[in-house]
Amino acid sequence: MLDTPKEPLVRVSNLKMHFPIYGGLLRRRTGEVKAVDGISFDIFEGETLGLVGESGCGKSTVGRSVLRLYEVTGGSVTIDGRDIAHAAPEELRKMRTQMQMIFQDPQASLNPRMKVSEIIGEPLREHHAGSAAERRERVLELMDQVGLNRDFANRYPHEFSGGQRQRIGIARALALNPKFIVCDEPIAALDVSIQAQVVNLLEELQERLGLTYLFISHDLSMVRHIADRVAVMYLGRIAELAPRDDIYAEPLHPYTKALLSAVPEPDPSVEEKVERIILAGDVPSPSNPPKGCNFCTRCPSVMDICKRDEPEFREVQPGRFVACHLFNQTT
Amino acid sequence: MFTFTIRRLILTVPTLLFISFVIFMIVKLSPSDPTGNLPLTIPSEVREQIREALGVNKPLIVQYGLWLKQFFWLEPRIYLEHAFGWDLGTAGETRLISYQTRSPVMDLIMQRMPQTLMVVGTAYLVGTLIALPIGIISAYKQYSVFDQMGTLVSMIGFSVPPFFSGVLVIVLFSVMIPSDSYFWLPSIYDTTHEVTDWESFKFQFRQMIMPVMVLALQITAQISRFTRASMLDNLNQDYVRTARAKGMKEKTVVLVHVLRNSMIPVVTVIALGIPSIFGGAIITEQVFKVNGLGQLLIIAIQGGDVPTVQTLTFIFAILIVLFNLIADVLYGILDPRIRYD
Amino acid sequence: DGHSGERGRDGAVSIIYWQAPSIMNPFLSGGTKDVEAGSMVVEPLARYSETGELVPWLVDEIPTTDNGGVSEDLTTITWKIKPGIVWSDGTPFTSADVKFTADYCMNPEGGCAQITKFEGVTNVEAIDDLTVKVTFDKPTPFPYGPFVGGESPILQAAQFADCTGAAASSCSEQNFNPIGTGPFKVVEFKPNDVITMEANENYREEGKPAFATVTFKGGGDATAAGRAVMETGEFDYAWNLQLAPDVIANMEKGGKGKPVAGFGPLVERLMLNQTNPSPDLGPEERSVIRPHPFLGDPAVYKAMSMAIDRPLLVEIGYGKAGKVTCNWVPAPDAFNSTSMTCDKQDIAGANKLLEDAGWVDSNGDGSRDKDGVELSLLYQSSTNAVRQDFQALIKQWWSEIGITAELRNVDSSVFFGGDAASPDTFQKFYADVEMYANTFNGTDPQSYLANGLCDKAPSPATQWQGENITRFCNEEYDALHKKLSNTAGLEARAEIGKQLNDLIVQEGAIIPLVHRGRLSAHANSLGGVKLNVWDSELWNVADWYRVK
Amino acid sequence: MTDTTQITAPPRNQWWDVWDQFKTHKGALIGAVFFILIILGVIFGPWLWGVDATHIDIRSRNQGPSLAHPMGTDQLGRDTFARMMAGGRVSMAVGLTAMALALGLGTLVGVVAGYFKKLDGIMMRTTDLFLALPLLPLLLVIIMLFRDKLNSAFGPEGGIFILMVSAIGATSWMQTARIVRGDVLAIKEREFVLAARSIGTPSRRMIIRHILPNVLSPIMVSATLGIANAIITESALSFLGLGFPPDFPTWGRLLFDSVDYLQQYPERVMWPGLAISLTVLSVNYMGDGLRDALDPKIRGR
Amino acid sequence: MPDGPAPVLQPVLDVRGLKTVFKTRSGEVHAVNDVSFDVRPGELLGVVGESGSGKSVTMMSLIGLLPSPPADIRGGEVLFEGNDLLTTDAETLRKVRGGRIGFIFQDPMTSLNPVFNVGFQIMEPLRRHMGLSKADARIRAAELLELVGIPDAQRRLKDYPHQFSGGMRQRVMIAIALACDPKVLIADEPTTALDVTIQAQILELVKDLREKLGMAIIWITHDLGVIAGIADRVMVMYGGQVVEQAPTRELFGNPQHPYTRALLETIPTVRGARPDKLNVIDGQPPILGAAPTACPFRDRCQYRFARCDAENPSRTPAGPGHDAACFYDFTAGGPRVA
Ligand SMILES: Nc1ncnc2c1ncn2[C@@H]1O[C@H](COP(=O)(O)OP(=O)(O)OP(=O)(O)O)[C@@H](O)[C@H]1O
Ligand SMILES: Nc1ncnc2c1ncn2[C@@H]1O[C@H](COP(=O)(O)OP(=O)(O)OP(=O)(O)O)[C@@H](O)[C@H]1O
Ligand SMILES: [Mg+2]
Ligand SMILES: [Mg+2]
Ligand code: NI
Repeated sequence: MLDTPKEPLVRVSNLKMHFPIYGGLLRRRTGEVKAVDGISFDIFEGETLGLVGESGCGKSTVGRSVLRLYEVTGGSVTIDGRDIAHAAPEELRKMRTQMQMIFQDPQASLNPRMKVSEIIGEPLREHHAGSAAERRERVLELMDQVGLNRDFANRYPHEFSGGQRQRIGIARALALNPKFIVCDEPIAALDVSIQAQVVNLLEELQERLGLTYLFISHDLSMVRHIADRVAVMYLGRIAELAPRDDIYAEPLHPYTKALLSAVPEPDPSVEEKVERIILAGDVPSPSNPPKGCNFCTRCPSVMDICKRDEPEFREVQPGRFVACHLFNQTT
Repeated sequence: MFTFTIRRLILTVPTLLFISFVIFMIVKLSPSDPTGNLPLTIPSEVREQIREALGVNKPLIVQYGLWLKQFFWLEPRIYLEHAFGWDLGTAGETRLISYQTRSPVMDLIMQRMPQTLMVVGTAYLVGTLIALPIGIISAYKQYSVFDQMGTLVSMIGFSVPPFFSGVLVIVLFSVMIPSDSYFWLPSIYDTTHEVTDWESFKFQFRQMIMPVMVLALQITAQISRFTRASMLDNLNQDYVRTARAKGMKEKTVVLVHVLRNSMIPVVTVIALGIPSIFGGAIITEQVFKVNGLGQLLIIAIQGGDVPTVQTLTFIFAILIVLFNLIADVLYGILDPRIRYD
Repeated sequence: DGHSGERGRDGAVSIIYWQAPSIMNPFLSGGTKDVEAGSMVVEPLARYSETGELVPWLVDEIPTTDNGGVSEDLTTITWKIKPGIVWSDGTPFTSADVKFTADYCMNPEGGCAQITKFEGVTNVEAIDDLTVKVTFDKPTPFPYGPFVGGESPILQAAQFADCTGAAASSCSEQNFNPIGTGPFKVVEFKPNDVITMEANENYREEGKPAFATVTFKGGGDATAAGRAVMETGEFDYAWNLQLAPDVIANMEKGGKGKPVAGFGPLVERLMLNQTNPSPDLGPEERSVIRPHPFLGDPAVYKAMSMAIDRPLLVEIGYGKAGKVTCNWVPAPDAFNSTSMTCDKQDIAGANKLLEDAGWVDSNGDGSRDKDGVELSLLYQSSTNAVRQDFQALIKQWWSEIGITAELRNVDSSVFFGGDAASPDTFQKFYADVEMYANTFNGTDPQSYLANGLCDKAPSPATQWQGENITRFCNEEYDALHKKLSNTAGLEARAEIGKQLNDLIVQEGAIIPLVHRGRLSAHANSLGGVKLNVWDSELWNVADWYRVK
Repeated sequence: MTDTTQITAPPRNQWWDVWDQFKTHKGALIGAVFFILIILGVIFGPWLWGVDATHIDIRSRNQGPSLAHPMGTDQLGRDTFARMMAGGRVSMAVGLTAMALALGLGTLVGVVAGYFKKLDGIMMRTTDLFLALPLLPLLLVIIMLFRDKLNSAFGPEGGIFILMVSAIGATSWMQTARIVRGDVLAIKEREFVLAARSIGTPSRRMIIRHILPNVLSPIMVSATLGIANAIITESALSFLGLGFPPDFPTWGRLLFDSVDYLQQYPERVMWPGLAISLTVLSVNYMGDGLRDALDPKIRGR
Repeated sequence: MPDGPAPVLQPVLDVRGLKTVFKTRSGEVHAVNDVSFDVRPGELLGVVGESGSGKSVTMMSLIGLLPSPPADIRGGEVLFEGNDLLTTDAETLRKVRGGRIGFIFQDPMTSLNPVFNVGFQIMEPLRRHMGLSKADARIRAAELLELVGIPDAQRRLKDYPHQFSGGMRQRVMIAIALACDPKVLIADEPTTALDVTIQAQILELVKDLREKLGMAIIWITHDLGVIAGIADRVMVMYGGQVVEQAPTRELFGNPQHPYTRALLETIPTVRGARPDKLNVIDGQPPILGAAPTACPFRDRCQYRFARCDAENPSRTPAGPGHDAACFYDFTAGGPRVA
């Protein structure tokens, strides 16, 4: 899929999302959770960008900000040439047909009191796409597309298994023929044996419909499977962004290295040989990030400069971006 | 925690001012009249004169302002003078005077406080003490016979109005039982009784039994239900399994691990219930002639005694706000997870 | 058996009033409960006995024209105080105290509730230490208003000196604990709750009172009070048990005490509006414009009265504490007219009366009509269980004679509250018929009978003040009343009084229903109780004793 | 990639599941049966029984239970059975309407406060304010205040009914508001709401379609408690002399009136006492059952 | 860990024919069906299986932690130190729990009591089972915290659970489980809720501790990667049954049950080759409504044949220390001949 056209469909630059914290005598704003603190990336049409990182590093926040489910603090997001971050409400509502989201928890993301057909049909109804009969037809079509038996249309979400529920979520996302879908950990809540079904379905749909994905996950092995390029986040920033094969073969950022090495290998013979980089300590709080480089508190190759200056996020090799002082010299 | 408390305290001031205004307007607008209960033999000109003398006819805002001043500025100073023997220059000023008794409202309230605290407070205590074990056992043995009975009794307790249960026990224990019997109980509470020795203590105990139990029945009903629910919530928590996995005795598991957690909401509910006991016991006070704050309020309402109604209601409001705050602070203290700052 | 002996020999007595006294100074309250509680401590110069006669109390004799106490022109009365009376604090009781009391109540800023007692008084003069002369502005054939009866006792000048005028209300110490000449003095007064009293060691009569202490409990309800005396025996005396007769009867079975009844002039009656209360009229006209569309027709009001079964009303509502009456003024006996009877219900007669007068149900809607006027009326009363029972019964009887009634009841504090802004007061009388009870103080009905005078009718011009609630207006009546106010001598006065009474009833302004008595109860062991409805019930508490 | 597994249950309304679950709760079922019987009794009873509750038959007063008067008669000879049914109509109507009012208000405030962050502060302060008002005293004052105005507008019965219902309703919505707000806050964070938002659903539809159906169970539970509460409050007000007028039967009034006759005619106290207790009990048990039935976690089990 | 020829030791814990049923409103749930296994001292037994396969229920049945009702243990025996834990009295069982057998639960966020400080919670079993004084228990608790790698242990004893991060809480749980030097440690998905980097820290810790303390460990997980890293022996569960059991290497190298095989094939890795398409296991896990009369995996099995529908396969040896419950013989490439 390297032959994708070089025109990015999604362009995120210096996106910031800070959640205020209130405190003190008068409930003044006393600080903020810098959930996303200045990140930039592009996603090209038809490609899948994987976004990985530890829990709480801000992945979901990125995904939601990109679709403007949050009012962003700063930066801009353009999708298909239109500015999402600053669009007026009605305009935004129209643009929503272009971009959709698949959620982490298939149970939680479906309204337990609505029938499957209602759930999938909701976006259609919301955007007045066709008559009731046409909508119904489209819903059934979508159900076929994601591999759900048409007979299930009148059931409620709780009558389904996790994998099936996730398919309902996918069908809903597809309903309006979007170009761009944010998948926020669509497989994290699923059992191993079902994860693969969903990932395969996503890939198949991408091929068929030419979709563009932002695929958020903490499961590095799944991301490796599905993504074309991978961005690694740490504490609200992108540590490293590179094409998939590069990053898995030769991670540059110390955090990426540690992360990859920590993934256990389901094969004892390989597992034995894996050299683990065990990070010490816990992730700092995003409301009070360390000075300088975010990662300096846990970094095995920390230098003095890391505790002072924030490293710049820049291209160190063609297509490979890293934010680390170790790569200051290399250009 | 400290700043939280301070902040909440500061926030209560405008709330209370607003409440006082609302109460004032409601009370003031009510059509009852301080001369309404006088005999018909008193002609209307005389009534008008009495009203004039009471200051009923002044403009509302003037009356409210005066009330504010008397309540917030004069009365506190008078109490300080009493307590410390200072002279704060209150001598010449008119205090908040009740229409009916022509005496300072605050003195009336102070006079009633002991009765109310004694009976209603004891009832609350007794009710809580009965409720907790019932709640705990019902939850631990959910759906057991004990639980079912507990549920039934507490629901009946909740649904039987005290004007009925009160009279019922009076008929049973004061009327049907001859008054020289050991089990006879007085039907009318003697508010002048003072406990000085064992005999007088026994009398006090006997005269408190019925009002206290009638009130406690209601309190027990509510608190035991709440305790049960809270215990049930906690009994299914993972940490209970952990405690069992550590090999702790059942007693420890329930009475240390579960109880402590369950008590957090219960304690706050108990704290929140305290202000309501002052006003909520009106009916029981009425039935047993425990002339406490509730009876004072009722008489004042019936007699169109605006200053008393206004002041009492406002004091209830202060109590509610205060105990709300206490409940919140208590929550913060009991539950280490809650940090208000 | 305890009639005599030393003071305080019988220990404690306990009294329960289900309405709690809120003040001990009758001048500031006027509520019966307060007056009666006060009467144990402060006393008037003369009282009414249980038979309604005047008896000297702090004086040696009742001043009359015969003994020269009342001047020939009926404008002054001179009281001679019994020598040697002292206040409970030991200081002598003098005419200065009496004069002070008059000044105290007549001070316009004091809001005195008993000011009517001093009506017409121009001057009170202390002639000497033991003589007081009261001067009226006009001849007053019945000059026993001031200083007579429980409502008008004497306050101690020394104690209340600083409490006159606007300061009256702020003297709570004095108002709660007045110094008096009565048999008891206050130890502790808890307003609206309980009064503890002890025997006055300076009381003028040797060996009285028999009781050393009194507990005067207030609060609760009549049922509980009655029960406490008659069933549980916790209290010795319970006041005013307004309870259903069968409840009282059942309590009496408790065997601990017995009810006693006494009859004053209190009458439960129907007031018939003489003006038109139609809501179609404006507020300035409603209940002002005469006449009423149909209540002026003798056939109608006579039939309404005939349809009522008064004995049944008595039985259901008051039992021992009620009697059938056809009179507005049924007591004292001398004033009780015997010219009318009404103790038989006569539905057939009533129907016939209406029929003959041309009232027929021409449109079949259940109510008789004539010339397009329907006999349908609004019947209001204050909210009270017995009154609502009466309303229901009377409504049913009236329906049997083709008069439909719509019932309405108004909370008593509003109904009797006199708020000029409320449409629901009994004075405004925005209804055709209303029911309540009224009475008068003392034994002379002159001012009570004035409630039928034309110029006493409430109207917008008088801010709806005035006691002629029915707006009855009859020249003959006004003239007769004028004559009364210039006539002295009981017999002559009684004759005129009866004429006035008959006139107002026969002209259809009032339908009397029940002559209501006061029912109180005392323990079997309490002796000396003489229920007095003309004065404070506790008037002779000094004579009470414990039956051994 | 087709799912071959068949879930054989036929498609059905979710209320059937609620009902299924509800059925298994014995207490709730008995409660519901009683409640429905009581409701049917007070609605159709007077109609079937045919004796007017206000009809005075003075000759047969103070009678014990008999065939003609299954519950005896009162001091005016009115049929207690008829009065119980008439009173039940009022009590039930007060209970249901006051509950509906409290529920409506509480839900509205709760949903608005929970959903619109901007309004949360002011809404919740208002709620706190109401919570801080001493209710019983105020209720008494309010009733004194408005009773006669409404009486004149709607007639004595209609006026006091409106007053009762609105006074009880207006002073008991706060708990519901708090609970609902809490739940709305939680539901707002649930992903399906985010999902709806990502589709572009506007707030109004969001509330109606997604939020409200999901806060149904706390609302239903508040509802059952509300009925009981209103019935009890009405009887307490009757006792304090501020409820319906004495000639207007309600259970609270009947109970209060008969307390004086406790010794002579104990059955007179029993009927209304039993009716109130039974209603409250059945409603409470129903509430228990409903809570279980509406909770998908329990229902799923 | 190398799983070379282990010295044949007596098992410390021997489970035979365990059967657990839940009675629910909608009928019975046969969560554990005839499960047998054992662990030897110093051995780490990995247990894998998809969600709902009965892993947790099995372990909790062992030491009587399932609330009854709804749980009902229908049969089997659990031999530990000469006692059958299923039939022994409550007091003995309590002594075993926490004292001789330690337990770590799945969710570190809720398994600690939020209102007691961590010190109290660690000291509780110490005082109860080892009879230590308060002061001694405190010293020991601090040691334990240090052992599980929490710095500044002495001070942190006073902290409450919410003041710890998820990883640290899990370490506290481990400290509690280890408090009384148990002979057997049962860890129920202790790292599932954690991040890979933290998971790596904890795995490292457990390896260390096992060497130091020499206890038997039962490690439940659904992550085959974790198993590969630490287990000596693996037991695979499916539908409330043990379907395969083998030394780790043997299992990964030579899986003998179609479920194990499918599982191994579905898992992508971060290292090595990247397949174009992931393999999937179609279908749904079985509904455990009744005692099984046929192979629970048959609906999803590509090797299914007639016998699978008629009979529930029992575990048959498939190599040294290796057994599998399947009628299909993968070495032979056809149905096993009885
Ligand atoms: N609405 C919010 N208000 C305040 N803080 C928030 C909010 N949403 C997220 N955060 C904080 O922002 C940070 C990033 O959260 P986010 O949900 O984006 O993480 P994540 O990488 O998706 O984690 P996970 O893998 O657990 O889903 C966290 O510290 C979280 O606590
Ligand atoms: N209290 C209970 N009542 C009824 N069924 C239960 C109960 N607890 C567990 N089960 C059922 O028992 C079966 C086994 O559950 P168990 O928790 O052991 O699975 P697990 O293998 O630990 O899964 P996971 O990986 O999700 O933890 C499941 O089907 C579950 O639904
Ligand atoms: Mg996330
Ligand atoms: Mg598990
Ligand atoms: Ni995972």
